[in-house]
Amino acid sequence: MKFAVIVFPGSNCDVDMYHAIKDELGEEVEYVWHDAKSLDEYDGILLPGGFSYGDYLRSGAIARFSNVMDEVKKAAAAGKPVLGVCNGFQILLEAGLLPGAMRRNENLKFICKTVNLKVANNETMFTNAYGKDEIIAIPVAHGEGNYYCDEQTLQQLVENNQILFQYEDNPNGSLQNIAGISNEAGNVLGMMPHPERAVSDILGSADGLKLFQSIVKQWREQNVVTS
Amino acid sequence: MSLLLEPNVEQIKEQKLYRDMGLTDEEFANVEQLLGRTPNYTETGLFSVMWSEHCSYKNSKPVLKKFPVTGEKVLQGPGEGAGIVDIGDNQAVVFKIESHNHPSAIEPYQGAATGVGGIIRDVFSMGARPIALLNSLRFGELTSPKVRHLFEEVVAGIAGYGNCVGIPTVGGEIQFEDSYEGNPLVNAMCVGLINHEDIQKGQAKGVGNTVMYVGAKTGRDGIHGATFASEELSDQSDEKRPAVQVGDPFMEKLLLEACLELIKCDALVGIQDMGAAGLTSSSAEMASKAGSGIEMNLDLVPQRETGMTPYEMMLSESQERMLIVVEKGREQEIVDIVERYGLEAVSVGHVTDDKRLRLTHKGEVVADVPVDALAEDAPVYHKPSAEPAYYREFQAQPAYAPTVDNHSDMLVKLLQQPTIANKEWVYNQYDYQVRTNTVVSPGSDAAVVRVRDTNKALAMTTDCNSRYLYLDPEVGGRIAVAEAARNLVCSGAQPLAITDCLNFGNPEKPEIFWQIEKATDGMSDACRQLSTPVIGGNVSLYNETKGEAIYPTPVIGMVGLIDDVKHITTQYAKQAEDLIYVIGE
Amino acid sequence: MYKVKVFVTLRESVLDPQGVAVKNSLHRMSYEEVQEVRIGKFLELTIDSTDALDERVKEMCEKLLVNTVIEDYRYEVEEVVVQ
Amino acid sequence: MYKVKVFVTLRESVLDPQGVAVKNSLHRMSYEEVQEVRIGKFLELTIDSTDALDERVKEMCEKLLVNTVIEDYRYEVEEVVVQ
Ligand SMILES: Nc1ncnc2c1ncn2[C@@H]1O[C@H](COP(=O)(O)OP(=O)(O)O)[C@@H](O)[C@H]1O
Repeated sequence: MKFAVIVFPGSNCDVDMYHAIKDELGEEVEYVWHDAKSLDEYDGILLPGGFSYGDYLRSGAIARFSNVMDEVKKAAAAGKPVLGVCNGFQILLEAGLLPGAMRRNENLKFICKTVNLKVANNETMFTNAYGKDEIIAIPVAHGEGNYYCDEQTLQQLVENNQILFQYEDNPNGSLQNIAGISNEAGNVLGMMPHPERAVSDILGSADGLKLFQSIVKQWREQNVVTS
Repeated sequence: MSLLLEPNVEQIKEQKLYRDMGLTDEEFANVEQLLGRTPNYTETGLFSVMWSEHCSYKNSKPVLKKFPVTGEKVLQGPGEGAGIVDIGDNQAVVFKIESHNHPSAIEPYQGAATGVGGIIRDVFSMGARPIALLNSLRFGELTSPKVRHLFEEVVAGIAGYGNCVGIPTVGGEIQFEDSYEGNPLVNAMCVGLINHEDIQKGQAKGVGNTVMYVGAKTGRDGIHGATFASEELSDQSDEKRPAVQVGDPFMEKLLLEACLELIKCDALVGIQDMGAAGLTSSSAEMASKAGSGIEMNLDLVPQRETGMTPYEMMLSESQERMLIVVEKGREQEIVDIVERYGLEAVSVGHVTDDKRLRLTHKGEVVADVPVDALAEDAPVYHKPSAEPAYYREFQAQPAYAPTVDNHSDMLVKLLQQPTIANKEWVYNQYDYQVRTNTVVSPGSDAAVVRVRDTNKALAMTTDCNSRYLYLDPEVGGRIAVAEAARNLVCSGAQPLAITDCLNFGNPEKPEIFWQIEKATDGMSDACRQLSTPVIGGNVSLYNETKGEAIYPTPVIGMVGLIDDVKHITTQYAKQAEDLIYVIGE
Repeated sequence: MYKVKVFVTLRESVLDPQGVAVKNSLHRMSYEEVQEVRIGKFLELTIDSTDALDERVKEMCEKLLVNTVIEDYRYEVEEVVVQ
Repeated sequence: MYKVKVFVTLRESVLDPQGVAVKNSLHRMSYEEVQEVRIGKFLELTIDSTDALDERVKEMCEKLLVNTVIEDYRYEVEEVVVQ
């Protein structure tokens, strides 16, 4: 499976994402610049964390207008897995690929620490390697991760099982302890915690690796190679 | 402000206007002698910033000479943007610490943020990839609302800048003590990694080569910041407020990536950050080190504001700018690389052979001075030194041993001291994990960052117990170095070298100069004993408010090498029933 | 030449943690008369054209400057005489 | 009851990296008529007293709401009729 890590000006977890895929997951991965014209050759799209365009105005607001975002939308519509982590999640929200918006953390401070998440739905292409309600330790590092949406949207998220990860001990004040949500079709995931920072024991946790393994597993099943 | 309002040569001299810029009467006379004439306004400005303590170390040079600066593994000692130590496999570690005390006292968020920005540029201008940030902070007691404000804003500023650039802030230290009430200390350290062949020098070599300006546009920010950093804080400091610069970490991130790509391009001859005293220090120092001269046309300098004068442009401390020297005829290669990152690279001048810094503006020569006069000929002062009365009193006192009735209570009380208490509130605001190499996060003795694709790791720490230094600067100086070394050893590392930031009061007071002398004696001694040479550092004097000096605070930044990540140790208790030993005296 | 001033505020129904924090600070400083604080953005655009000014400003706001999921906005246009 | 609107802007010569980033983005979106963008804060205070209103608002601004080192401000007062 071949992944693209999208690099926006100001992305800074691009390297982490790249190494997680290449060194720990053992799949193919390339950096793709924000002005790329096509993502056709990639099977999975990763939007990394960081401060695209300095996170000026609102996190993700400017990056969403990058050329490559049209291609990201195409990939999402084609059912390819699209994962946005942290700033990547914020960009997906601003781009309308996921519903809702981010507010500043309730305590108005940047928060970096490892938190426990509950896998609220383990029947998706991003979570199939986890157990139902499994508790996993994944780091967060953000200043604007306080997820918000209106009542109606929230109801839809709940009814369609689009809430994939919830905080055990909410660090930022997000609605319903939401840490990560998918789109209705289930192939676009946005999450504030950083699974790519939890991919080996030396980093303190390897719980994030299963998320990437889930993606690969599903992809392999759908693309059975007959040789 | 326009050219018309600038005082002329006679006015500068007769009204002693140079004094407002920080030059003394003797220094001004000295400048006149070096030039063979009276300097004009712009030229006076150039000398005033280059001869400030911040740029020239005129008061501290004699004591800095004592430091051991060489060692088998030292590839670059003091003098360049940052020092470099070999770590094997053709790799080296680059690091430096710097103060941003005065700007942080005036505008804590931006002061701290731009302090971080400056030290990052020092490291990547050497050609190194910054891999970690640390800091060392000193404030008054947290019972004062003003101190709490400073503390919160400084921490937010460090976080705001470092997090955005994407360099993990992995460690530091904080002390709360009355003497820092009006004059907080904000020292920032950056550690980078480099391959030997990528090491850059800030030199303007090759007559005819092009001088280019890269990065943010120049505005009227921080004019006289270097002089300001070399003066005592007073109530009037408020009036100097416009001297505060605003940082743009997003620009820094782009500049960082662009520069690391530039160093791979063999058209690049020299590169230096425009730090304190901006264009002046970068151009004069690059030329002086190479034994060359530089001529610049200031009309070509990218400007953010209209009507800027040569004086303002040369003294501006706008952030996120670099000066580079490029092989003549290959400018376009540089422009192409830099534009990919959305930045500007503009040719502003060329290298000459006459060892002069010549500036033109609107078709006129506005300054023409020898570069060595600026960069080398600053006066060096051997300040008088005197043992303070307080020290004699302390020495005369009998040794004191506290009696503790209830050890549990005492332990709880100690742990409640802000200086000793858990610092999670601080470091949880720093992204200490970005780049996924942080193996030991803040909270242990030293931070450990692995070197990807090798088995090696680097341990790093900042330390200084200034109370000890106040009581006995020589012993305290020794203790500071030893503590840093112990922190590294406890993490599994072999200490390599140190960088230091000498934060002291007004050196013109003999008692303060005595503290500086004694502290550096102690540090030098410990560095020799431990084979950890000093590969760079920074001096911040005049840390006083209303005549009261801070405690002597020479902050030590130390880096050590761990050969194998398997040997990393942390300070935490691992499991019940494990035995506890005390090693040493 | 026009100066367009855009005022962006959080929607009524959205909690404004920054506003709450500032209000609490003001109370601690004994400005107890302050009932509520809401914090928004104030943007000043200098625009050099008259063509469909209103329409284009609205577009800029709704596409980029404002996130209509959580924010409301209004703007004022002022003509500036260039010397 | 009063509504006090406070407009906080960066001082003229202070760098506004946020404004620059937004301007560049608007240009990429082909709103090239935008010459400059400056981004500041817009605060709405609801105040429940008349005593020395002006004086106290000024104090609040200078002590807390505005960083006078790098920012300027102005404010407007509006009386609100409480139903
Ligand atoms: N300003 C700071 N920035 C980042 N980490 C800090 C800071 N201050 C303290 N820490 C971290 O908190 C831990 C405890 O610090 P400190 O109380 O200074 O302990 P020690 O006496 O062992 O140096 C260390 O791991 C240190 O790196």
